[in-house]
Amino acid sequence: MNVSIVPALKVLRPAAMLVIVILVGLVLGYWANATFVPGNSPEQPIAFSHKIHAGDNEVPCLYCHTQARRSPSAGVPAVSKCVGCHLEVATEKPQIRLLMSYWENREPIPWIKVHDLPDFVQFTHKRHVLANIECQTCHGPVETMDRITVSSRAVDGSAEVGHPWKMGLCLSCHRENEVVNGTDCLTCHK
Amino acid sequence: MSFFSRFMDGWRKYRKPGYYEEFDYHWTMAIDLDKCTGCEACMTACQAENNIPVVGEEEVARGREMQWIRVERYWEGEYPNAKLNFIPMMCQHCDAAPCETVCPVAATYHNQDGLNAQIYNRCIGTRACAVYCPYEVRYFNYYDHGWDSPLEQQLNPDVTVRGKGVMEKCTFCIQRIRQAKDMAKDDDRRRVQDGEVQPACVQTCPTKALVFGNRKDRESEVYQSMTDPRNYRVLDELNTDSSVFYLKKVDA
Amino acid sequence: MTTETFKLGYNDIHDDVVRSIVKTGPKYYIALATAGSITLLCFFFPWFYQLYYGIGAAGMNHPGVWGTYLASFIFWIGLSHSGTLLSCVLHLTNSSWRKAMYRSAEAMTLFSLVVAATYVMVHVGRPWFVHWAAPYPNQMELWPNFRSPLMFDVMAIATYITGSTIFIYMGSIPDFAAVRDRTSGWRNTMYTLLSLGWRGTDKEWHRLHWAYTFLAVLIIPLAVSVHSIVSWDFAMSIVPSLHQTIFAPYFVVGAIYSGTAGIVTVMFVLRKTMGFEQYITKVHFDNLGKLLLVLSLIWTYINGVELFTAWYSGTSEEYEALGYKLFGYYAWLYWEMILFCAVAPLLMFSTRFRTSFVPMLILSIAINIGMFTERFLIIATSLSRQYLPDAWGVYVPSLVEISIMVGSFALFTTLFLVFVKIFPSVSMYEVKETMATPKMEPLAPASGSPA
Amino acid sequence: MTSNVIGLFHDPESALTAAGELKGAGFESLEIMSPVPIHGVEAVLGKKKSVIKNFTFMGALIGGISGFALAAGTAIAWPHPVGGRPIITMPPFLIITYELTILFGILATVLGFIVSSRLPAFRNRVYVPESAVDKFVVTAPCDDAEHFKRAEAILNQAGAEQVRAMSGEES
Amino acid sequence: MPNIDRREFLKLVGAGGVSVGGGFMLREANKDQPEYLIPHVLAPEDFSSGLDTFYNSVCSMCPAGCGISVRTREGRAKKIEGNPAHPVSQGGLCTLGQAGLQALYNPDRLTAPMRRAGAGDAGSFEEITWEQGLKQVGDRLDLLRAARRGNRVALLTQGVRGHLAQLLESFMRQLGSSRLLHYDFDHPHTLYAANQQFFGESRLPYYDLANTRLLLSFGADYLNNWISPVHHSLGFGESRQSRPDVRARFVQIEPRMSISGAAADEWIPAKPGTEGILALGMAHHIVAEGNYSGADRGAWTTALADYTPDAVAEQTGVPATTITRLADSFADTAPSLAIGGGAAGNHSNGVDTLVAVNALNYLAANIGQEGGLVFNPEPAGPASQQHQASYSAMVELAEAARQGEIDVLIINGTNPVFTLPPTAEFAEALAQIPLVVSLSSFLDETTALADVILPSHTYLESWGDDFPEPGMGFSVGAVSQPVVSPLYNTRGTGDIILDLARRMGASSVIPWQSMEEFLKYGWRRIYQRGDAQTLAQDFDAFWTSVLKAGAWGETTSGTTAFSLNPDVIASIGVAPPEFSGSEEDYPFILHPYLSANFHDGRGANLPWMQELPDPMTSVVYGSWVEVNPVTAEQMELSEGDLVDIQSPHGQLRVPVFIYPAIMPNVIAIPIGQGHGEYGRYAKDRGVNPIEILSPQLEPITGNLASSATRVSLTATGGRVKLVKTSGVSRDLGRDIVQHTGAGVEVSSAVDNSIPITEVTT
Repeated sequence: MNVSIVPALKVLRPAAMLVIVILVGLVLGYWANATFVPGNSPEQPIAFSHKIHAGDNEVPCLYCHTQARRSPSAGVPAVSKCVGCHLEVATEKPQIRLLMSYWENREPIPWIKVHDLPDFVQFTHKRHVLANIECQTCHGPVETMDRITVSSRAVDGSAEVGHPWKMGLCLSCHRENEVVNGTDCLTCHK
Repeated sequence: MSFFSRFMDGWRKYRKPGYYEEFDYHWTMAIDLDKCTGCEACMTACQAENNIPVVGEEEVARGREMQWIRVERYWEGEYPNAKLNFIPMMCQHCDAAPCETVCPVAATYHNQDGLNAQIYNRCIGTRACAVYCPYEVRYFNYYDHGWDSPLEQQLNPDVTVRGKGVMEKCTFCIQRIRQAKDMAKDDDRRRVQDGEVQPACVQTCPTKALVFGNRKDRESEVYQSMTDPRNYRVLDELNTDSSVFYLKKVDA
Repeated sequence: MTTETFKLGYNDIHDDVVRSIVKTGPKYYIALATAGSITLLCFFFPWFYQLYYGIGAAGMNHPGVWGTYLASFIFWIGLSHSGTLLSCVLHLTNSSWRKAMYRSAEAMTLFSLVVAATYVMVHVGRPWFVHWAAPYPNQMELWPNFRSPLMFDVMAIATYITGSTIFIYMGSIPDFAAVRDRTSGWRNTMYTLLSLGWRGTDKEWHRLHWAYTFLAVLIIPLAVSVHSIVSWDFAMSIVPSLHQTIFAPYFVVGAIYSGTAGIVTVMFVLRKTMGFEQYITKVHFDNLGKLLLVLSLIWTYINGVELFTAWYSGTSEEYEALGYKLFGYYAWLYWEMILFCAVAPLLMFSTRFRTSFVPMLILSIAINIGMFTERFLIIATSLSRQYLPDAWGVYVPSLVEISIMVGSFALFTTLFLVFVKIFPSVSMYEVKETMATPKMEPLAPASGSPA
Repeated sequence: MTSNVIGLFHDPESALTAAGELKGAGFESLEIMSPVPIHGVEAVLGKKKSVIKNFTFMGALIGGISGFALAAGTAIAWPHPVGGRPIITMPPFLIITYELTILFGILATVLGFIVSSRLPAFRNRVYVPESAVDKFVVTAPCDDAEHFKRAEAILNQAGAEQVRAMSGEES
Repeated sequence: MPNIDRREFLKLVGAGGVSVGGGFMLREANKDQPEYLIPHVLAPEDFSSGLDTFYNSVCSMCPAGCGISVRTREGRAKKIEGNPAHPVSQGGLCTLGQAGLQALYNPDRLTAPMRRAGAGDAGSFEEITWEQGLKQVGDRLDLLRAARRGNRVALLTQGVRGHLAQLLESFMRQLGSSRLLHYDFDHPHTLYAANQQFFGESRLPYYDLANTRLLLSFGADYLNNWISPVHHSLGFGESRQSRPDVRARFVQIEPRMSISGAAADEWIPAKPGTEGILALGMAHHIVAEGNYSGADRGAWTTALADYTPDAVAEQTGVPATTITRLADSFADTAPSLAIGGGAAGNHSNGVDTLVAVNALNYLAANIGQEGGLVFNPEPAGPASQQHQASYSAMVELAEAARQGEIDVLIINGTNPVFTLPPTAEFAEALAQIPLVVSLSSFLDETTALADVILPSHTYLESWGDDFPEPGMGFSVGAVSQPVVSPLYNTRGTGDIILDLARRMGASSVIPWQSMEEFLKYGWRRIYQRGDAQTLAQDFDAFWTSVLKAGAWGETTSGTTAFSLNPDVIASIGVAPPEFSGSEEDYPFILHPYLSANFHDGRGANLPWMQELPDPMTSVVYGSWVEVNPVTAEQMELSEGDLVDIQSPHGQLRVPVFIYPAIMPNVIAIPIGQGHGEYGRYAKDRGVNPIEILSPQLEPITGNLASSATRVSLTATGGRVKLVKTSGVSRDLGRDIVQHTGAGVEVSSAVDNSIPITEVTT
C-alpha cells in the first residue's frame, strides 16, 4: 500500500472551490458597487443645477456660500438669496415656480446634505478657503454637475470613489503642504 | 523621501526626549488653593462647555459620574478645629503622562502644545489609561448617554459628543484653544497672546483662583503664578511632570 | 529510559486510542450539547447584550475601570501556562511520565489561550475597532503604539497561540498517521491531510525529533515572557500595590501553579471518561502533586514578600492598599484565596494524598478557584485604593460579568470535547516509547514470496 | 514507479541488523519505518545532518531584525510623543523584538521541518500500515528479480516475519 | 483545470452570483443616511452659520443680578458666561448662573397657556389659547376695577427689581390694590431693618471685601448665597492673594460650617442665635480697651456694660480669650469689616444681632471707609424693597384669602407653597381664591394649584432690566435682552401684565405695547440724567451701547458722612434667642441652610444642579441631615442611617451624614430638595426642611426665624446608601492639599521638571 495526500485533496476540491468562489464573489460585488455606482447623490427638493449657476453663468461659489470665507461651515443661502435673483431671472421655469412657492409660504427648502463628514471631525472651511484651496479639490467638479454627486475627482488614491472623504485624503494634503501641526490629531478631532 | 531616509532622520532626531522644544506653546494651568472656595462653578461650566452628560442617580450610585473637573474635599482635624480643604482636580496634562504610554492604539498622546490629547474616535476602550492615571481624572462612557429633549439643543457644536465605549477627559477646552489660534492666524500673529484663550472653568471661576496660559511666554500671568513660591504639584513625587500647578493654601 | 508503567502491547494502545476517537457514546453528545448550550446562553448571549448596551452592562465604575473580565483573561492565560511549557520542559529533560498526559495538557494550553483571546474582545469597550491594535497599512496612516504594555500583550499572545498550536500539531503527526490507517470516510480524509502522508521512516523521525526539540527550546522562554508581559500590564502602571518588581515572577509562578492544577483536573476527567486508566496512573498524580506542592510553596513565599514590602514601605499609599486587601471590602475573598492556595496544598506532603485521585481532583479545583480570586483581587483591591482618597470607590461585578465568567468555562469545555474527538488525546508513539520494545525472538521460518 | 523489497520485523534490533546487511550488500537508500523512533539507526544507516537548526536560527535572526524595524519604524513614521519618553524607546521595543524573534523562529522551524522531511507527500510513497502499529519495516528499492532474491534472502536471514515486493513512486 | 460536471458548475455559478449580490448589498448597507440642510427663509443680519454670537444680559437665577454674556450659535444658546464689563460679576459666574441654560431648555417647561380642567384636582390642566387665558383674567380684573374692588386682587411675585417692579406697581395702583407682594424666602428683611435702625436708611451698603484686611462674618454665607455671592467671591479672591504683601484674614462665626466657613482662616462655632451677643462682647472689649475713642464713648460703655467677655463667653460658648483676641485684631486692623446675616439674622433676635454687627463696624471706624462698608446712592432705577413681603405679610395674605377677601391672585415666579412652612396654610388659602393665575414657566407646587397658567418666558427669552441691590458703592444697572427667540408659546411677564392692563382699560396710564417699549421709556429718563459716563449723542446710541456693554453705571456715590443717632446706642442690646419647643423634648436645634446648588429650591429642576455634588458633602440627588461625629457616636448613628426628625410642627425622615464641623447640639438640613411637583428632575427627591419649621417670628420685621426650631432625632433602624461622589474625604497624610505658613518657602516643582517641559529661557 502507498500513502499520499493527493486523494484527500481531491475529495476536498469541490468544497474548496465553492469557498473560493464565494469569497471572490463578495469582494467583486463590494468593489463593483464602490466603483460603478455613483456616490451619494440624492434627489433634491428643488432640482437646483450647479452646472447652470457655477458652470454656465460662472456665479462664484462664495456668492451663495458666503459663510465659507469666515466660518467653519460654508452654509446654504437663505431662500431670500435665491429669490433675490429669480424675481427677474427665469421666473417662469417650473423649478423656479417651485422655489417661489416655498418663498411665498415662507418655508425653508429642506436640502439634503450630500457632502457629509462624521460628527467627530471638526472641519473648518474658513482656513481652507483663506488658504486659496479650490472648492473643487474636495467637492469635485461641482460646476459640471446638474445634481450634486460625491465625485471621484477629489480622490488621490487614498480614498475610493463614491466616498472621497477618508482621513487619508486630509492627511496626504496636510503632509504635502506641510501644514503647521497638520498631522496632529487635535487639528480635526476634538 | 524614501522610507529608509525618513527612518534614519527619525533615528537621529528621536532617540532623546526634548525634541519638540521648538514649538510655541506649552499650555499650563495654575490653581490658587488659597482662593478656591469649592463653589464648583468650574464643574458646571465644564459640563456646559464640553457636552458632559448627566448620568442620573443610579449611575452615580454605581460610581459612573462624569466630571472632567471635580472638586475634591479633604477634612482636617476634628470639631471644633475641623477644617475643610478643597482642591479642583482635572486632567493634569502631564508631560510624562503614564496614560499615554499605555494606550495600544495611540488614542491618547502628547501634542506639540503640551496637551495630553484624547482622540475619542480612535479609542477602543481598553480603559488602561484610566488605570494608569494616578489622578483618576479619566472618565469612561459605559453606555450611550442621552439628553432629554430639548436639552440637547444646548450641546456645544464644537465638541464631539462621545459614544459608548470611549474614554474622555479634560482637554483644557481644546476647541477654544484652536479658535484662539485661528483668530491669531487671521491677523497674521504667530502666537496667541496671553488671556486670549481661557477654558470654561478658568473663565467662570468667581474668585479667579484658576489661571491659564502659555508657559513659554515668560510674561504670561500663568507663568507668574506657576513660579510663585507657593507652587507645588499634586503627586509630584511620581514624576508625572504635570502641567497643572497648585499654589499652597496659606495658614494664617 | 523505560518505566514498567504499561503492561500492554503496542496494539492495545492503538485500539484504545482509536476507539476513543471513533466510538462515540450518547454520553458524549449529551455532554457536548450541554456545554454548547451553556456557552451560548451564559457567554455569547450576555456578551451580545453588552455589545449593544455598552460596558455599562458590567459592574465597572470610576476607580474600578477594570474588573472580572481582565481577571478572567489573566486566569486563562495562566491556565495555559502549564500545558505547553510543562511539556516542553519535560520533553527536554526527557522525563517519561509526561508522555501519557502532555497531549491533553497542550490542548488545555491552546484552548485556554483561545478563551483568553475572546476575553480581550469582551473586555474592550469597542471590540469592533480592536483590529486597530494590529499593525497593517491603512488609510488613516496610523499604526499601534508599540510602547504600550498592551501591545506587548497582543504580540506575545499572538506568538504564543501560534507557537502552541504548531507544537501540539507537530507532536501528533505520527499519531494522525496511525489513526489514518484505522479510519475511513471523512475521518480518513481529514487524517490523511493532517498527517501529511507521514510514514514513520527513520528520516522523518529524525527531522521530527529535531524540529520538536527546537520548538520546545523556543517556547519555554516565550511562555515565560507571555505571563511576565501580562503582569507588566499592571506593574508598568504606578498604581500602589501594582507597581512592583516582583510581579513578573509572581505571575509566572502563579500561572504555572494554576495551570498544573488544571492539568490534574483534566487528567482526572480524561482518565474517567475516556477509559485511560492504564495510561494515566498514580505515578502521574504523584509527580504532579509534588510539582504542585513546590509551586504552592513558592507562590506563598512571593505573596508573603509582597505583603512584607508593602508593610515595610510604610507609605500611606501602600499601607492603605495592604490594609484594604487584608481587612477591607474584599477581605473574605483574600482569606479564601490564602486557604485554597497556600494552606490546603500542604496536604500534598503526604504521599497517600498525592496518590489518591478524588482528593487531588478536589484540591486542584480548589486551587484554581483560589487563583481566580487572586487575579480578581489584584485588580479590584488595588484599583479601589489609589492615590487620591477622594476618588476611592468599590467595584462589584454585575450579573452579566458573572454569567460570562461561568460561560467561559463552558466554552473551554466545549472546545475540549471537540478536541478529544479529533486529536488522539494520548500520544501513542511516545507511550510506546516508554514501553518495553519487543524483544528478539527465535527465527521464524521465512514466509511470503515476491509478488 | 520503482519496485521495492519490504521486510517486516517484530523487533527493532533485527530490523537494524537486516538493514545493516542490506547496506553491506550494496543496497542504496534504505528506509526503516517504525512505530517509534529507533535508537541507533544512525549507527547503521549513517549519520543524518538536519538543516532545521539553520532554519530556526535564520528565522529568529530575521524575526529579531524585523521586530525592531517594525517598532522603531512605526514610531518614526508617526512620531507620537508619548509619556515624555523619546520616540525611539528602547526597552519596550526590545520586548517587541524578543516576541517577534520567537515567532519567526517557530515559523521557520516548521518550514525547515517541511522542507527537510520532504513532507507532505504528494507522490504515492511506499508504506506499510503495520509499521504505524507495532512492526519494524525495512524497505529497499530494487528493480530486478535478481536483486530482489538477494534482498529477500538477507531479510529472511535477519529474521523478517514477512517479505514483500511493493511498488511506489519515487518521491 | 480538473473536469467539473454540470451540476457542480451550476452550483458554483449560483453561489458566485449570490455572493456578488451579497458584496454589493454590503457596500450599500454601510453608506451613511442623509442629513438635511435647512436654510433660513430670510437670514437675520446678525446670523452667520457656524459662528458664535454673544449677547449680554442679566442673570435671574438668584436676586444678585450678575451680568452674563450668552454664547449663541445658529439661534441656540450654548453657554452662559460672566460678563467682564458688569461690575457685579466681572466675568465670574456661579454654578446656578451657569445652569440657566437648563432652565431655558428644560424638558418640563410649560409650553402654552393652560386652564384647570373642570373642577379637577391639582395638576390636571387643559391647553387654551392666549386670548382665552388673558380674556378670562382680564375680564375679571376689568370687572373688579370697574367695581372699585381692585383691592380684592393680589399680585405675588418673586423679588423683582427695575422697571418690571415699577410696572407691577403701577399696574396694582391702577387696580387700586395695595396687595403687591414681592416674596423671596431668603430676602434679608432683618438686615434692612437693622440698617434702618442703625444707619437710618433701609438700604444695603456695599461691603468692600476686595480691600478689607479682616472680615468677621456672623453667620453670613457670603460666598454661597448671601446677597451677592459672585461679587463677594471676587472680593474674597482679591483680598486673599491679589494684593502684594497683603492677605486679608477671614473669620466665620456660625454653628455649622458653611462654604464661607470652609474658606475662612478661622471658623468659630457659637451657639445658634448668640452671634449678636458675641458681637457685643467684642464691642465691649474694644470700648473697654480704649480702642474706641469717639465722643460717644461713654454712651457705649454704659450700653455695653453687661457684655463682658466672660459673661458673653458663658452665653455663646466661645472662650473669652477668643473674643478678646478677635476684638483686638478687629480694632487694630484697618480696614476691617464685620458682616452679619444668614442664620444669624433668622433668629428671634435677628435685627438686634445685625445692629450689633453694625455697631462693631462703627466702633472699628469701618463705616464709609474703603475696605469697610460703603453707602450706596439711591438706585438709578425703580426698587421694590418696600413691597418685600415678610413671613407675617404672607400669613396675612393667606388669612385674607381664607376670609374670602381675595378674588384674584396673580403669582409670578415665586413658589410660596414650597418655601412657606405648612403652618402658614398657604395651599389651603389658595383653594379659597376663586381665580389663581400663575405666570410661572414651570409647574411648581404653587402653579399646580393655580386655575389659569399664563406661562412666561425664561429670562433668556424676555426683556427686562435690573439695578442690583446693593450697588457697588455707585449705582449700577443692566438691561436683560432676549438671547434666543422663544422656544414655546410663552410670553414675557411684562408683556402679560401690559396686556392685562390694556384689557382692564388702564391703557391711558399704561400705554406701552411691549415690555421693550416700556424699558426704553424708562431708560430714556436715565439717559436724560446726562451723566458724563453715559453721554451718547442720542438715546438710541445710548440704548444700543447699554445693550452691547450689558451694564451701565454712574459714579454718583452714596453718603460718606455718617453720624450715629445717640439713642440708637442706648437701645443696643441682644436678647437671648427664643426657640420653639422645649429643650427636653427637642434636644437639637435645626439649622436649615440654603443649598449651594438649589438656592431656595428653584434650582432643583436643573439636572446639572441635581448631579453637582454638594460642595461640603459631595452628596448628589437627595437630602441628608448633618450630625456632629460625637453626637453620632453617642446615638450610634453612621452615614446613611435613616433618622426621624421631629419638630413641634412636623416630622421628616432623612439619612444621616456625619459632618465634622457642626455643633454637637445642632443638626443641619439643606433647603432645596423635597419638591412634590416642579418637573421630573426635582419631583420626589429628598425632603424639604421648611415643612417642619415652627412659625417662630422675629418681632420687629415679622420675618420667619427659620433657624429657631428645636427638633428631636430618633434612629429608625432603616438605612440607605447615601449617593455621593467622594470616596474618603481625608487625605491620609498624603499632603494632597498642601499648606504653607504666612512665611514663604522656596519651591521645587518648576526646577525638577524633565527636559521636555523646561521653560525655554
